[in-house]
Amino acid sequence: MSFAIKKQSEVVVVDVEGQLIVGNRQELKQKVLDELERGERKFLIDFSQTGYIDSSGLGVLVSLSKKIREQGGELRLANLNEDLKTLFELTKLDTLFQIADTRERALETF
Amino acid sequence: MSFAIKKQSEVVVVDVEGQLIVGNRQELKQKVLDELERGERKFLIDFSQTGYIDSSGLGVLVSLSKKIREQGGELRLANLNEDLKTLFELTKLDTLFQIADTRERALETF
Amino acid sequence: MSANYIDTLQLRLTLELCAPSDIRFIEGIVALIQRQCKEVSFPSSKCSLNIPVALSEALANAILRANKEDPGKQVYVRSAIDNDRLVIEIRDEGPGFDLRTSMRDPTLDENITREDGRGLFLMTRLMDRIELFNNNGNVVRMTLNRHAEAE
Amino acid sequence: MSANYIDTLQLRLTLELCAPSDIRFIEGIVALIQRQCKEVSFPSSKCSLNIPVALSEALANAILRANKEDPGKQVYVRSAIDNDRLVIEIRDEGPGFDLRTSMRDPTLDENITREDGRGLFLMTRLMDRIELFNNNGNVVRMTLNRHAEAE
Ligand SMILES: Nc1ncnc2c1ncn2[C@@H]1O[C@H](COP(=O)(O)OP(=O)(O)O)[C@@H](O)[C@H]1O
Ligand SMILES: Nc1ncnc2c1ncn2[C@@H]1O[C@H](COP(=O)(O)OP(=O)(O)O)[C@@H](O)[C@H]1O
Repeated sequence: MSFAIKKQSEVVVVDVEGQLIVGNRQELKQKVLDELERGERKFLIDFSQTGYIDSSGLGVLVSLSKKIREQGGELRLANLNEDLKTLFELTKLDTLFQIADTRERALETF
Repeated sequence: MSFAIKKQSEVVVVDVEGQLIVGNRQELKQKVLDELERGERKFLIDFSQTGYIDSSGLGVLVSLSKKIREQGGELRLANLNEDLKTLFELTKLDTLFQIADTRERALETF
Repeated sequence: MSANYIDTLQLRLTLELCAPSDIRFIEGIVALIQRQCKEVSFPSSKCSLNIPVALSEALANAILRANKEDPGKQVYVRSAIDNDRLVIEIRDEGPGFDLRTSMRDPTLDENITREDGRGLFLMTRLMDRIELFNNNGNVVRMTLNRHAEAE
Repeated sequence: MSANYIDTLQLRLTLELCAPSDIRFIEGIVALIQRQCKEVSFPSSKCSLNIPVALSEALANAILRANKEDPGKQVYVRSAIDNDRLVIEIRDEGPGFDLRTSMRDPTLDENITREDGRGLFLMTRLMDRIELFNNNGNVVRMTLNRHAEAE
């Protein structure tokens, strides 16, 4: 598992490759917070290469979203597969996040 | 598993793809005996794509070799991997068969 | 082999292991049990969502909440999979807990922006049954039926 | 996961199944148990030679010699694999047999050109131990140690 970060027209795009779970969520959190500190404000996390996400992974997304909003920024999610959609619906987190079907759609509307 | 047969300069070459075991040995036996009946006399069985061989598979090779010899023909084997070499050594069948390292070597010396 | 083939064979796979109290083992243990479930052709979304998430939660709680990452304490896992269901038992060396009082509803407005507290909720939603036992430590047993959610 | 990882987890995998007396099932059952052995990182040539050949022989004998392909009779397989060894038990519904009197040496000049009679010989050569039991039918137990052949 790993987190690939790149910048695409003003937006920091993070690809979650593999699982987002208790064992690696700190790494994602730190990477995003570093970018936030550097002045970045628009964030997109892309789950097209993600396996499963556990409650700790969901928790990190919730807390990142809050921190980014506090700095006047925005966090969006893209490319949730059917399983991940179910997970977000079960926890009602689909109501908390801006979720786009594709990376392009998410980038367009920032 | 399947048995691919083709003719290469006077020699009937059989590729054993997958396992040669009690469940499919009759198919190999029949295919080779059909060629023998059609007048073919030189046979090469290539094991480069073979998994494992059980005692029924070994038995079929022994009986084919006998039948072919009775008709004045010859059966050779090629491309045994380390596992198959061990199997032939354990059963001393390496002393009964003409075994070549490669298909080319086997074809050369027919 | 097809699912039908597996039915004919009445296949039953059991896995037992004992892991140190270290969250780095969770991903590998989950992957092992996922492969066992695929071996008996468990429905694919159960293999890719329900099982890994619920198991990951139970392991994280055993390691972090019960054993408090104490290197002297272990987590014991036993899974049994057959044509009808998956049963996983996770035993930790903690004091045990009560499901009703420990679980809150993370979908309520007052909880939705909290970082923690979604583990037991997800376990109960993703599995057909959760049971707790005390047996020289604390055992969480999770059951997932292969077919409908009805018992 | 590396072999070392598996050692740490003290992994133990058990498989149980019941197959009809039909030789077409042999290849699939062998493949299943091979995958279980690879899961605990059993040495590769044991996974590709010793286990499939010995198991294939035992299954063929159970189906052909003991159950005589009677569709009313079953073959029961149980394998247990851990860091130290593989133990496979094959139970058929036949009368049982005696290893000493049933096995001949197929490497002798008088036997080497025979088509049959290499099954029990291969089982004893490829496994570390073969035991027979009578238990409501006939049970053949084969043990293969992960490391040296010494017991
Ligand atoms: N195996 C366990 N042993 C002891 N307490 C547990 C165990 N599993 C869960 N708990 C208790 O239940 C609470 C809620 O767990 P959970 O819903 O997974 O959320 P979180 O772990 O994020 O707090 C935990 O904080 C803990 O107090
Ligand atoms: N499970 C079994 N039940 C009854 N008899 C068996 C069983 N396994 C082996 N035998 C006896 O042992 C003999 C030798 O077996 P084997 O060495 O495998 O050679 P083959 O099966 O080719 O005859 C068989 O012919 C059979 O009489």
